[in-house]
Amino acid sequence: MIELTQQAIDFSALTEAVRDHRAGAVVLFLGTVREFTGDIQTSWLEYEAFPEMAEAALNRLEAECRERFTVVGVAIAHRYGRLELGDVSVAVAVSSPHRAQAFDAGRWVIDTLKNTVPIWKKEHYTDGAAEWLHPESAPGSLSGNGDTELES
Amino acid sequence: MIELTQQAIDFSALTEAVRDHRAGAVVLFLGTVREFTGDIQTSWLEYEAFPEMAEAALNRLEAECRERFTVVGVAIAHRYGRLELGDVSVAVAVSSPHRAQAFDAGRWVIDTLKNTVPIWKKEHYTDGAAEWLHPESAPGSLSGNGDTELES
Amino acid sequence: MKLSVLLFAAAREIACRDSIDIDVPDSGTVAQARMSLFEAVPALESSAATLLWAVNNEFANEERILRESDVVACFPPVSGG
Amino acid sequence: MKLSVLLFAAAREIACRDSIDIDVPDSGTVAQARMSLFEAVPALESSAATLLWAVNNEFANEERILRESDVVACFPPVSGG
Repeated sequence: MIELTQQAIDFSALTEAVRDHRAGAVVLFLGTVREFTGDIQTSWLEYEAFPEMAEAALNRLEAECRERFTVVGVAIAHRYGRLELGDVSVAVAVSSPHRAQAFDAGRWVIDTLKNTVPIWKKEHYTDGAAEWLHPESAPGSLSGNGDTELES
Repeated sequence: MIELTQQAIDFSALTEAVRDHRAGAVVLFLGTVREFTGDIQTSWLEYEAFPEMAEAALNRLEAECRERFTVVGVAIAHRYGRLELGDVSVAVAVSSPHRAQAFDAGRWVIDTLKNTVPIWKKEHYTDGAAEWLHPESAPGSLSGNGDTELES
Repeated sequence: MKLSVLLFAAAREIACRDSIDIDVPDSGTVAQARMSLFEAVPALESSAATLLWAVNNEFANEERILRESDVVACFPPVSGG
Repeated sequence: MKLSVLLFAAAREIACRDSIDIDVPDSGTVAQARMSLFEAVPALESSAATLLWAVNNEFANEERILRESDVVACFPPVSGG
């Protein structure tokens, strides 16, 4: 199950969606808007999406997760638009018979999502400045001076 | 925050309890009652606790997690008594500025909990048999023939 | 043939528009679309090394041959999550 | 001195009770409490190698010296989670 939305993500419903009598373990990951990165204070975030391709990429991600790991349920939700401090930007829920696979699958999904799903994050700082963040694995993108420490 | 309870675990409240503007990542782990282990069908589970020591052990676990990992919030809940298929037996929620620490801390807490908190699980099978499960790291305990595959 | 290229994030902001029409030879490649894009928006050329391309919702490399019905997009490295 | 030993899980079921009173010499150790326990409940002796001991809510080894006010417990390896 995948969801690309401009509304708040209901992580409880996402978790319930993967619970199953065949599973002994559920792992939920939430990415949330962090206020401070070192001394830099974020005021709010803007996520831009290429919706059609992002939905296709999220569906591919779910399918590949099911191929790579022994999972029962997989649910991925990503929000876009304006997000405030503390808001959930992304949620990944997986269930598996055993916990090692649940942790490994959850981590693989969020790591791969950050490299493959066409969504971009723009930080708006309290000093009025704004910048598109650099992704973790591709230093030197179009603007700003982010580095891997900026990522959650 | 730790909780040892005979009631259903409210994993949404546990997750909310660790969300924080200083955190960019939240990881929630749920252990749930699985129906099948190979061909063996579980009917229900009974968790027995040594409550005073279990609460002390859970508090130590939270404190040690805070020492070992860069975490903002840590919440651990364990249920005991009779549990039905699909019920949540244990929930661990951690938040951290970065996701690698959140995943590592969550996994460390559940792994360590299973080895150090005085709680015992008795499986009741659909054929009427019942047995105390062996822990993962101490083969050869008092009864039954469980092995590591029985664990989630 | 005429193609419309969708632009996102910093690429969209630099070009001041969310899509741009370009000319590409029939059976032209992504590499040729890129040259046409940079002619139309020279400010994007300094980011050439990091810009990514997608055709019909999948990432595409420079050799990918384009058709008039393709949905083509150009954007910086993704940074969601 | 008299000590009460709390029993849990399979140890409790084998002994058919959730605590048992035993005699231990003054300043006796967990090892001596264990001998007294096995005298009182011989059926537990076959599990001696895996039984764990706790004193005042912490795991204790065989050399741990016991006091009359200690809360002593004996149980199989834990299996929660």
